[in-house]
Amino acid sequence: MKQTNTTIISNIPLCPDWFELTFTWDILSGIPMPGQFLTIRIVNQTSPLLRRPFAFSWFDRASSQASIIYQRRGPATALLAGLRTGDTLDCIGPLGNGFEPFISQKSIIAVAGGIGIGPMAFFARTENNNARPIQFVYGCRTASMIPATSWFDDLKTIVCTDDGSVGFKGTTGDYLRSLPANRYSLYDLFCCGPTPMLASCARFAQENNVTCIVSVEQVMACGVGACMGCVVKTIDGFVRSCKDGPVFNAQKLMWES
Amino acid sequence: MKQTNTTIISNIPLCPDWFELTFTWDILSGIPMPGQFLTIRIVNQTSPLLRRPFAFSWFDRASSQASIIYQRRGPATALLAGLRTGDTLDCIGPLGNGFEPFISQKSIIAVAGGIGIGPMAFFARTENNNARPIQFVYGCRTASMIPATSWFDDLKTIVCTDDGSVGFKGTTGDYLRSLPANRYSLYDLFCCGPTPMLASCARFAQENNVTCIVSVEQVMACGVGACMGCVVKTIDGFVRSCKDGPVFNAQKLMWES
Amino acid sequence: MNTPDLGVTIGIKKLPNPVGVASGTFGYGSEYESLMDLSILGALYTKAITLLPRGGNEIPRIIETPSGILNAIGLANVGVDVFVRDKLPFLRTLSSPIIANVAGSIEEEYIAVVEKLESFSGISGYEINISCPNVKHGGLSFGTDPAMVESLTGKLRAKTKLPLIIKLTPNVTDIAVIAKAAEAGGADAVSCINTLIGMVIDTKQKKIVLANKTGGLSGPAIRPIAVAMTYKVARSIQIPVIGIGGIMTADDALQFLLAGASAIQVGTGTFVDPSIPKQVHDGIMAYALCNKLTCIEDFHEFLP
Amino acid sequence: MNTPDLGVTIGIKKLPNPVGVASGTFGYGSEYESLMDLSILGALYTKAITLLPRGGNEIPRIIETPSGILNAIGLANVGVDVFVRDKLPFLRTLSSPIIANVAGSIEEEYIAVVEKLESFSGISGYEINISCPNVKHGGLSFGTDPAMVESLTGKLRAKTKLPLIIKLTPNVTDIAVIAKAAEAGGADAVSCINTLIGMVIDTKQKKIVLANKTGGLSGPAIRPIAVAMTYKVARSIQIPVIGIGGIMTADDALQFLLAGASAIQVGTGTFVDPSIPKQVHDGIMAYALCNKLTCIEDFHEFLP
Ligand SMILES: Cc1cc2nc3c(=O)[nH]c(=O)nc-3n(C[C@H](O)[C@H](O)[C@H](O)COP(=O)(O)OP(=O)(O)OC[C@H]3O[C@@H](n4cnc5c(N)ncnc54)[C@H](O)[C@@H]3O)c2cc1C
Ligand SMILES: Cc1cc2nc3c(=O)[nH]c(=O)nc-3n(C[C@H](O)[C@H](O)[C@H](O)COP(=O)(O)OP(=O)(O)OC[C@H]3O[C@@H](n4cnc5c(N)ncnc54)[C@H](O)[C@@H]3O)c2cc1C
Ligand SMILES: Cc1cc2nc3c(=O)[nH]c(=O)nc-3n(C[C@H](O)[C@H](O)[C@H](O)COP(=O)(O)O)c2cc1C
Ligand SMILES: Cc1cc2nc3c(=O)[nH]c(=O)nc-3n(C[C@H](O)[C@H](O)[C@H](O)COP(=O)(O)O)c2cc1C
Ligand code: FES
Ligand code: FES
Repeated sequence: MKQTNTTIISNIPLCPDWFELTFTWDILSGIPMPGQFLTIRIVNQTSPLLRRPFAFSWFDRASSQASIIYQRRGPATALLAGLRTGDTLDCIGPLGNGFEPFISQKSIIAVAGGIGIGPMAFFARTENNNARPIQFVYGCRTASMIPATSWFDDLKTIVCTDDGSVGFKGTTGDYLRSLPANRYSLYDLFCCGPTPMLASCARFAQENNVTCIVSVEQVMACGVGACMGCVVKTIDGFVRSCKDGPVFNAQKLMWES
Repeated sequence: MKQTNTTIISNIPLCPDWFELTFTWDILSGIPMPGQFLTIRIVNQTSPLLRRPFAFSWFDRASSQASIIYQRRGPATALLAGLRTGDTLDCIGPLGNGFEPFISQKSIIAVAGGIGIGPMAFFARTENNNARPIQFVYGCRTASMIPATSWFDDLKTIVCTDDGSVGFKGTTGDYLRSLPANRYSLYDLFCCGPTPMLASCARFAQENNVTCIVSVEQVMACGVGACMGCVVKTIDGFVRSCKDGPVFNAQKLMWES
Repeated sequence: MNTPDLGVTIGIKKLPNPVGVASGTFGYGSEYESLMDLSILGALYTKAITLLPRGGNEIPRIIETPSGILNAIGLANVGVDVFVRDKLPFLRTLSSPIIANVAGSIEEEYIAVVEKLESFSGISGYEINISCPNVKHGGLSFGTDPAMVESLTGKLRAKTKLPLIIKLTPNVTDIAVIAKAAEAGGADAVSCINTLIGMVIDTKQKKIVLANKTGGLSGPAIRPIAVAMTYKVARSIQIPVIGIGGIMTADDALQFLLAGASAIQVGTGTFVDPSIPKQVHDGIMAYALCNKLTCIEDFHEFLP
Repeated sequence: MNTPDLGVTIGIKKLPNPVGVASGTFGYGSEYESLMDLSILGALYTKAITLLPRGGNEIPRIIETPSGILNAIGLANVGVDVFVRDKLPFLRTLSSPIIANVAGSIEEEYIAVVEKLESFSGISGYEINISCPNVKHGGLSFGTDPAMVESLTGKLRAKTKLPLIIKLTPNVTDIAVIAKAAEAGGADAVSCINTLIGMVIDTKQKKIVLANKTGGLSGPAIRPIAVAMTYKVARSIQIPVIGIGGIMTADDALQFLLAGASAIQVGTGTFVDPSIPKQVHDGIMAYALCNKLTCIEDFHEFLP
């Protein structure tokens, strides 16, 4: 993990308000793993102030290029969307613990909700080359929120839309529950997305005794484990999502009721 | 005077860190006069916060386009320098009192120091078409600070450089003092530039009984006369430079010793 | 659904809506006339009015800070007599309530200003700026001492039936104590907050930027402080609270209203964009409609 | 010209340079090891240490504000015993002085923590966080009452010869009064300032963002307030002042030094860019060289 100025290779819109940012990544800073993130200081000003965390959505070792997929939400991401090829980016990373595909014979279901697609696609595309079968489940509100990328070509993908405009109609949680119950024991779940989605997957997993690994999102101040600002409640008390996470076994987390 | 969103026509570098910004100007907001200014809100963020004042450097009635010449100094002007053709600009203006060429038989010497060139060139180029003979005196540190424009072609111009790299070697005040003393009574002075330059011109004018009109610069909060933040000390007490100025008769001002 | 009535009752008067413009940031109204529709204002708070004209502090008086500004205008104003003669006639032509912001160096000065203004029509109430130093008490700011606040409020109360609003200074250990003193003295409302004391130093020139050395910090930088104080004060007294500090958007204003304020003032925000008071006004109305809030009290139901 | 010696004497110790990292923003040092050269630090102030481990406040704990952040971490820390066992060994390996930031709910807790730490090597001094509520005095913050501050300082003074630094809270009417109480109690220095109380409300969800309701405001937004307080405190006491609040650049730090601080701390700035402490350090050195300042006292000669 290092602080470095990287150079933007491209900053491409994927669907309304979503962008894929690709930049140089020096492997001396460490090799980004799926589920790990970096923090970016977007402007040399006092507002927006804090660095912003984004999960890696890809790392290409050959070209030494890394990517994130981000959504324009507020001041920092609006500024990010204005950056162009050749601009520099103050980055710290790779940070946190990624999705470690623990030893298991089971197939993987990788569930991504909304902008959680970045780290999950990174994970799925990486695992896709390995022995364990993997199924990618992507949930979003409607068809227009499916990013224009080619990854889906390589992945066994189920798209779930809230409005049924394409694929399975319902949430990713609904989709999981729609699978034959006698097959639940064949899967390990990996999830990244909005908290209600994670909670739903975690509930599903607990009820059906399925291993469920989730990546959580908390507001971060330091991003490196120094401030205790980003903690989540676990059965062992508060732990830092930036340093001890953001990937946790869902069983360890205390889900709000 | 109105608040309007104008559209940038061009934003062109003139010399290192100096730019000429041209934008649409609706004459329903008022017709900008030399010496008047506008205030610009450069970003929809909280830092930099205040609108920034800039003097008009030109207004072209035919095309309904106005210009300013600005120097990149801090956060707001750095952001301004990043704007491009087609971007919109939140402007309030025209504000303040311009250089009113009061009735007089004398010739005009228009003295500009540094970035004071914008309003002074606007004044000189406007007066150039009128009956009174006008001489433009531009002072700067060195030859590279002479903006790449064509105005000088039309104006009778003396350039003064501190280092003598071009034109008269010395300040504009030195230049004025180098004129034959018996001709002082033939001139009216109009000045815009850094405070030490204005003070030097005012001293010259007072010592030699020459009328001297100056445009002053104070940090402004409201820019419209409401806050009393931008006052200057005059023989009548504090007056607002944004509303009662920025153009004053040098005689009225209390110059720091 | 009908337009909600977001009028705010303060003492014997009702402000037509909760959005005012803060003292010292709006002159005497005329400066912003060509930039905005003054009739949308729920209240216009004048620049401080003192007994005699005051020139204010030396210059420089203004410096920008991160997300804020520091000002040391001082009590630069024309004095009550010229105010009545030159400024009040224009203010009378406006449909919005005019609240006179009153300042002084001793109790008697505040009282004299209010007494003078009482004999003229066109003023809907008084906002008492107690951030001023009390020269009879070693320059200690009136607003930092509950006894001084209660005494001053009581004496002014005796002079007027119009809304009497005490404007609290945030530069105190416990603002609720001061708010209670104002309530005990008979105030109809409190304004919360005035500026925080700050300083900026020019390290190149090695001197303090403002001629007055310290200035008052305003703008978005102080908003979280102002919201916290509004929340606390609203839970300490029964009279209405007017929230002030760094309001730039309707969302900012709504924070104050949810925190317990019955009205708000836009100050520095007007400098940055004169359309902010109207944007805030419209945004509050839209929020009320969308959340089916029919009066200002409804905004206070959500937070503990 | 020789490199100026900008060491800072505090009680019986000398900090090698004026640039420290603030309590609560630097963990126990190890987190920033791979991001910066820890040896350039003039001091490393630990996260608050209490007698027993504390989990800290519920979440959310952090929200960004205009040019600042609001935090309600609480006194989340491992407790003095685990600190000594797990954290101190790493801190001992650093060349920079380690200042233990000590917190408690009653006087006895502060005393117990200092007593425990006294028996271990590796601590160069104590910074006493008096912003904590005194549960024996109805939760009133220790730091708002001069009598409590003088009493606490005196009792801690009796326990240690090491530098004793009282960290002042800005949420008071007159910070100089509190600084004088710390001096009277025997403090070797004061830190100025801790965070200001603030609140942010989520108007969409209609609830207070931080679980703790209020949080502490830090970052550039508060810098003008911190500089003004540093200026005032430095003119009220004889012991050194350590300036803190919104330092992002060497220029910011220099404002504090010119105002009368003998050292500074970078807090929120380190979150934003971990290279800031070094940039500040190098910038102060360059300024000293360029202005021919040979010691910290030379910085104090310029302002009245
Ligand atoms: C580990 C982690 C990985 C993330 N990965 C991605 C990603 O791959 N793609 C993506 O689009 N977004 C990702 N995010 C969220 C991203 O950080 C926020 O969208 C971004 O910070 C918004 O900043 P803003 O100024 O645009 O919006 P703001 O208006 O400031 O905030 C919008 C929302 O973003 C979140 N946010 C704001 N500040 C922070 C902060 N300092 N730390 C964390 N969250 C914050 C809050 O939920 C807030 O409500 C991730 C967050 C975390 C914690
Ligand atoms: C009436 C008037 C006319 C002006 N005309 C021009 C012009 O034609 N061309 C030009 O380049 N500049 C002009 N200026 C100066 C211009 O406003 C500043 O350069 C600009 O505000 C700098 O902003 P910044 O954020 O880039 O720099 P900052 O780092 O914020 O400030 C740099 C310097 O700019 C000045 N300044 C900063 N804020 C303000 C403010 N709110 N009001 C006034 N001055 C401020 C101060 O002197 C400050 O030291 C004029 C100023 C005034 C008052
Ligand atoms: C330039 C300026 C002048 C001010 N003058 C006064 C004044 O005369 N009387 C007063 O009570 N408050 C005065 N204030 C304080 C404001 O009314 C308001 O309380 C403060 O600025 C906080 O609000 P804001 O952050 O929206 O500006 C002044 C503020 C500014 C910025
Ligand atoms: C996340 C966070 C945690 C903090 N924890 C402590 C603490 O435990 N003890 C303490 O005395 N100050 C604590 N502080 C206050 C800082 O040490 C510092 O006084 C304050 O943040 C102002 O400085 P800054 O603006 O540079 O951050 C904390 C500040 C932050 C932002
Ligand atoms: S963000 Fe600071 S500990 Fe995680
Ligand atoms: S800037 Fe407000 S009166 Fe001139």
